[in-house]
Amino acid sequence: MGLKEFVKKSFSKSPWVVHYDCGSCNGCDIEVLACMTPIYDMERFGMVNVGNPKHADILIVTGTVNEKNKDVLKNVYDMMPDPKVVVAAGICACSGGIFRDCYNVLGGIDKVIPVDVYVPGCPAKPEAMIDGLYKAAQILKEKYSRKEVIVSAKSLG
Amino acid sequence: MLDMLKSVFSNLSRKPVTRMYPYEERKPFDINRGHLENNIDECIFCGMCQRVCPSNCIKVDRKTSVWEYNPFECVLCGVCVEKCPKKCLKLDVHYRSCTDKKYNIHLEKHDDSEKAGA
Amino acid sequence: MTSDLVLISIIAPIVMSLTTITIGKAVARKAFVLATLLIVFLSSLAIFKTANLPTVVGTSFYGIIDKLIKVGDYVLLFYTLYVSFKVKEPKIAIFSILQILPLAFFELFMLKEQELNTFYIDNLSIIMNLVVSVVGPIIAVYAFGYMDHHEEEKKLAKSRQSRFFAIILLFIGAMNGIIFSNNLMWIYFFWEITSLSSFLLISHDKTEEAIKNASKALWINMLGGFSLLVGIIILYKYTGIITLDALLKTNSSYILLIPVFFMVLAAFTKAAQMPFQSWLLGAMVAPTPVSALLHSSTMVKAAIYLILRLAPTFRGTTLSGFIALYGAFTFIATSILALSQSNGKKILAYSTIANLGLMISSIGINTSSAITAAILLLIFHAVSKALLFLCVGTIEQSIGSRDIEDMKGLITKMPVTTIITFIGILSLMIAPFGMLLSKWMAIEAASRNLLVALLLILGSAITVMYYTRWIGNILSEGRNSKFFVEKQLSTIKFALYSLVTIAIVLSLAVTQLFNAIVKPEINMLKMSISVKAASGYLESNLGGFSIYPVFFAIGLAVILAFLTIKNSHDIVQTKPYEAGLNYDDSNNGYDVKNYYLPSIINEAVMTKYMNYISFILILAIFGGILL
Amino acid sequence: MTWSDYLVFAAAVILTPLIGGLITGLDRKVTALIQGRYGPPVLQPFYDVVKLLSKEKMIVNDFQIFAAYIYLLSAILSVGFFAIKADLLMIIFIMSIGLVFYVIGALATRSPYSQVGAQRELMQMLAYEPLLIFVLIGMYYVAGSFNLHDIMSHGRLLLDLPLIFVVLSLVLDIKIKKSPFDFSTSEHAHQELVRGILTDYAGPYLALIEIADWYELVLLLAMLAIFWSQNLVIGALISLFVFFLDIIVDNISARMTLKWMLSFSWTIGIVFTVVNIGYLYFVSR
Amino acid sequence: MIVNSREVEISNLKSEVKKYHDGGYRFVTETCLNLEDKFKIIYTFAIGYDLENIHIITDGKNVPSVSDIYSCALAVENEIKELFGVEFDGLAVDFGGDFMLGESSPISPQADIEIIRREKGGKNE
Amino acid sequence: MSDKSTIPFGPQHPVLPEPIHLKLVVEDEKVVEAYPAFGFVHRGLETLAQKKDFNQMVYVVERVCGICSCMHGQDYCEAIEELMGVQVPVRAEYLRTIWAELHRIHSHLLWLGLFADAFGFENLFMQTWKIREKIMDILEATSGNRVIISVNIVGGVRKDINSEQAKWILKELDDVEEQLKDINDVVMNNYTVKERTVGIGVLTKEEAYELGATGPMAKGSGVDLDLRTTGYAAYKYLDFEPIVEKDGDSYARNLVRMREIFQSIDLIRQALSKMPEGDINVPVKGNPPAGEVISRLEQSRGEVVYYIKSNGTKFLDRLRIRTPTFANIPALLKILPGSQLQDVPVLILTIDPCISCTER
Repeated sequence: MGLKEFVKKSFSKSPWVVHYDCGSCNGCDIEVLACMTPIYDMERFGMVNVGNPKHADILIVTGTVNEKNKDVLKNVYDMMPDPKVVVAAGICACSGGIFRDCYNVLGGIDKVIPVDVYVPGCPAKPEAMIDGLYKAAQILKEKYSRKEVIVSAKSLG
Repeated sequence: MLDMLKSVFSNLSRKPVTRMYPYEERKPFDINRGHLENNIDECIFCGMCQRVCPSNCIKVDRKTSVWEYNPFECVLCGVCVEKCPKKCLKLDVHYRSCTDKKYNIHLEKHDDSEKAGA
Repeated sequence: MTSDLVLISIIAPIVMSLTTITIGKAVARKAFVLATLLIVFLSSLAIFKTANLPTVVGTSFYGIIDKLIKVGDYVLLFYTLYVSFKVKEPKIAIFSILQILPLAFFELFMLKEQELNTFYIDNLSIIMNLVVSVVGPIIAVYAFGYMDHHEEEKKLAKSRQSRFFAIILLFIGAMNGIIFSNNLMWIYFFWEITSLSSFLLISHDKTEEAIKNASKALWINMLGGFSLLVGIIILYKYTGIITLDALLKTNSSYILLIPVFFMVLAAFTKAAQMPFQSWLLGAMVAPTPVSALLHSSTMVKAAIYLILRLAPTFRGTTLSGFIALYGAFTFIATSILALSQSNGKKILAYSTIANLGLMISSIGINTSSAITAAILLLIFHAVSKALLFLCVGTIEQSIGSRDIEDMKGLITKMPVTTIITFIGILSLMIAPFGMLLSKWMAIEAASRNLLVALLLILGSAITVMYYTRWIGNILSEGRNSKFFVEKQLSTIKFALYSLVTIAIVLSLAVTQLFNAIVKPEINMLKMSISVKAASGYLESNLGGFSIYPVFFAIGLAVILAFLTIKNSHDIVQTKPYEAGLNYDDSNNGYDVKNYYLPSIINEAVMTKYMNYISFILILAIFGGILL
Repeated sequence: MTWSDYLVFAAAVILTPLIGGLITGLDRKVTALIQGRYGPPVLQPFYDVVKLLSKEKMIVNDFQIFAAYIYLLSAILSVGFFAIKADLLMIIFIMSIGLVFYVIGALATRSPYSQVGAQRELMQMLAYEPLLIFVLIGMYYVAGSFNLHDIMSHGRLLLDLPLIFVVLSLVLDIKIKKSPFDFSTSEHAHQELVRGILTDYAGPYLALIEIADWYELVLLLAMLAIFWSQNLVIGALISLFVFFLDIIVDNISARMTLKWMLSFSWTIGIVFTVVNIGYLYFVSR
Repeated sequence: MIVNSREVEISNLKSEVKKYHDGGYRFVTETCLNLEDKFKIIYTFAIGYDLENIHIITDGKNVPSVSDIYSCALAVENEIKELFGVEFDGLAVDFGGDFMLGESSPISPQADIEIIRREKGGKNE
Repeated sequence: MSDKSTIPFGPQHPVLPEPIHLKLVVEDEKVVEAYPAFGFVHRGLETLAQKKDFNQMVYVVERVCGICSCMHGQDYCEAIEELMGVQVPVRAEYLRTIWAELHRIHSHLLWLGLFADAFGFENLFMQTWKIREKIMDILEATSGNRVIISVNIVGGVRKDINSEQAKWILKELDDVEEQLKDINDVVMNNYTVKERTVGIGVLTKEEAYELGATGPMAKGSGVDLDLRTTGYAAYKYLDFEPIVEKDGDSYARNLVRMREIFQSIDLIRQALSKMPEGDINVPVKGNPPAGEVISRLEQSRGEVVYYIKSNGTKFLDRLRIRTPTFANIPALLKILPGSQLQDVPVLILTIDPCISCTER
């Protein structure tokens, strides 16, 4: 395995996760946390909940965006170094869910930041969450490869 | 300080409890509320599901015989299934898989097809 | 030849200082002072180059000078008596009288007139002389710019700079006097002059606080002078020795230890060791060049010089062991106290006392590598500390505060000074620099003495802590990281640049330094040399330290970092992580202060207890004579 | 230094991160097993670091880059010197250069977490740096030198310095930042300071620090191993066993308070050192 | 429990609440309701497991705050202030509109009528 | 030194998954003041009552908080039932009680895990959550969903527990109890855990009462308030004593919660054995009559208060929820000043915060 391949592989093997609860009802939060615990153990895929956007590759967001936390969400997203992937876990994060008619709710997080993976469910089951994160890891790898292509193209041109 | 040692050593001596999803899947419980399905052939477009849905994620158009459902808004409460007069709505035990694009489930009676659209 | 040069280095500044006081015009004064400094500097270089070491030389002017000094003693003491009434500090009067009476008795009834060799010159003198005549002039040059700004701030109607520079010059002359004199009475005289000039310079601003602190400094130093005088008298009474060369030739005996104890005690007061430390802290009200020159790099080093001189007389005694313990105790106690400070100058003051304690401790250990460590510490500390004081002075004049909390984000406001301060602090606390190298040597030398070693190690760890956070503060970038172009006066620039260069070059050339001047001194002390140095590698029988790889590594890191910053266009700058909330306006932003541990370290209470302990230790040193 | 010294130096510098990464990987796997989880693959730390290295270079402050490089280089240098059996005290001093810069790098950003973390790291350094030197003094009492070469020729330090060995194990526990000592950063970030001192390091610079940590980990383990330098395989086993004990302790205790750590480590350090050396002094001769 | 609350004049409110406080009652909550163009604020107290309610009718201005009697009323009064725009006099700590709503949230969203405009920027932190 | 630092805590913070913002003013590491800011979860779902009919609102109030969702639904349904004068079948009452107690167990275990994580005891976190999965399995097997189980409807419950399931539940509970005993031992006796909890965040009985604290927060301080003794749902048929500890520190609150878990296991066993056969719901016709009602019940975090005003249509006029965490916030702000920075997560978690409850 060449070095380049190893680097690419490492992106899919070591996606660090930061979880931001963006106004969720806790249902999805505890499922995200449950993914880290012995029964589901996401660390098998190298996923660690690092809690700090600056270290993270995957931002997993639960809950709806409201007027107050949209800036926070944007901040957290901006602080993540590229390549980065956003997972919207649960229907609230996807579309605002049952709360999308409330006065303080903007809707899904895609109103604020670009979303790469949508995980439906209310709340999304840990298995679904793992699927979503696994998919996110693949997207991460892809994004890295794509960036690499762009960079090498630049250096040629 | 040493109270935890018991669990440490019992865990070390045992196999990890981790369910090796996705390599091994556990059989879901049969009343799991996984995802909503509509057997459109039997649907009479009565609109009951639309009316009872707490999340307003189902839209039924009687005239054009269209049953539209947004899985990214559905809270999977199952009320529609209970209220469905024809029992054509069904909650499948498997959860809906993740996607990179949101879509609506758009079912029409004429051509029995499922179209994906944003 | 040598004796003439030495004479010039002593007399020239003193005479020039008397002239300076009469010059009112700023330009003329500056030129005059500069010329004097140049003389001092050149003469010291000449001594260094030409002197045949070690040597005891006489001069034909001995008689006149001796008479002058004898008269000078009384003039000085009566002046302090006068000062005592002026500042209403009875303690000064007590110690003045306590000195006048024995001095008169001693000189009238005991002391026999004899022609003595005037100067005692060896490598230690040369080292001290170089420190005084290199660091001293640099600081004086710095003071040109500093004092102008200082007086502008104070809005003085009439400039008092001529007095200021006169005292500085007087002081430099007196320092050279201490360093080269062979006659102990001369040393005593110059010693008292430094005390007095310290008083005059601390009280320079004539504020109430300044006068209060100055008189405190004076009485404590007078106590030291008294102790020194007592030591000399006892020495003369029992052995008839009045000169350094004679003292160093005698074999150590119990009877010698008593006067030595008193002289060492005098050194403790001058080095502001533990129960006497308050004067040095108070002295920080003086203009910063004074703090740099007198209270960190030279005058307090006179104390170290004295103890180093006396070291052979108490080698191997219990007294020596207690001196080591005492120094180590002062080192850790003042380090702990420094931990609780946020005032930059106070931190430096405490750290100065601590480092002096470290040197005293090394001298107390009294093995060849320990003495080497002490001498190296003396050199490196003088340069780095002077540099740091000057940096703080510059910073204070620019931002109006000497509090390290107010120095947050300094790098954006005054990048050049900050970088120099950064290097200055580094040179005091991390490894390839000379200070740490000497500390390494001191700890290895101390390792046989477990208690001393423990104290030194703990103290060093604390030192790292309070300096590190200071660096962190000055380097932290503000929210609006806009760099300003800094304007520095040319005198200030000269002083900072030259000192920082000296600090780095000396550290790089530590082996050469060691071979050139430290090794001969150790040789002269007839100690077996256990330290070898060659091509950046210092080796003792306990271990070895190579400097070049470390410098290489740091240099490599700097280059790598610069290359990364320069070459990559993909570096993204973000806001600091503040839990998702980032306030843009600084009023609402978060601000973290350093930890000063007020719950553990209460300066007043701690000082009280530490003073008791150190007092007991001094008693123990005295008891060490008997053992 | 001779040519063979250079070779050993280079070999140590190249091999150490591999060993350190593997040990870290094993640590994570064992921790997972203790917790009843399956855990990450053993090579996980390498994936992490390689990934971090190829991520976007994100900084708050240019100085961070400098700090990260110095931290790494000083760790490399200290390991290299260790490999050629130089003066241990010098090695510790060189190591502390890196630590100082590590702290300064964190203090230089305005993030409150990283600043508080840095303050805590300073306290932590205050707790373990002296102990590390105490250990060396203990070795000096036995071997009469600080040179690793002389110390290693002594053979079985463990028999003479059992308590000092405990002190060094304590240092290891503080140094690898596991419970009950994970104040300034924590492995899994679930503490009040997020990742504390590491909060504002990102991407490649975080990776550099991670690699430097491996170097330091290996250095400390090697220091434990030389307590049985007669047979270094046994020494290595002993040090790995200590490491395993640290993992267990991590898993059976909560994070303690800073003051507790300071008083605990200093008490243990001073008392054990004095008792051990006193024992050597009075009993052995 | 079906609510039968006793109406209290605004002027008597504090003395009534003080009576409850001195009688050993625990403060449970305040509830604000829209009442056409007025607001009704129900104060709920409990002793043991029994609840007692009183209410006031107000136009939303200068309602005396009970947070000096029951300091825990502070949170709920701040909330009512933000969500309904009812002004309280003598709030122990005024969060100034930063308690529940964000800068860009709708202003007094739960009120049918809008009395006061939330002032921006006047944070009391 | 009067230098004070300000440190943010949240909204994005790994210790506290939920977004709450505290601006802490600290001196060294001692917290001097704490200024909270809420609203990062504020959705305004109380106003949804005017948009969705009262039956649909059950599913909305369940999503006030995902942890004790079942009890929210139960309280809401009980309020509506009281307003409409509907008597639910006894079996439904029992079933509600069982699910409520299961939720209490899962909530307390979840809390214990997070709490352990807050003071850096990762292994304890993992072990608690491992046990918690068994409860989650029970919930999933009986209701069809893991977290938000949506079983309560106005007039009863939607799902039944058959005898086979009951047996399985009992077996699982035995297992859980067995494993919990070890955990309990750790929480009560481990030196490091005690060091971090004993004497930390002391709230006296008077303060707890005065500040209106509820649930384990109040019970840990010696305030004897447990709404289950008022005998709503099936509690009137069951035999239990409220759990009260006196010390008022974090440790006492731990003990309350730990003992409550065992109590809940016991209650479920009692309920399963006493549960009569019969209908699980009654049909509800018409709309709730005009009127106001307050309904309370004991959640895992304390007393929740539902205020409902109906105007006779199918849309409610006003729905207001006073959640337990909302009542505990003043107590939290009381115990924060004076603590150490490293105790802040411990203190925040000691009230078992549910921010989405608080802000709705």
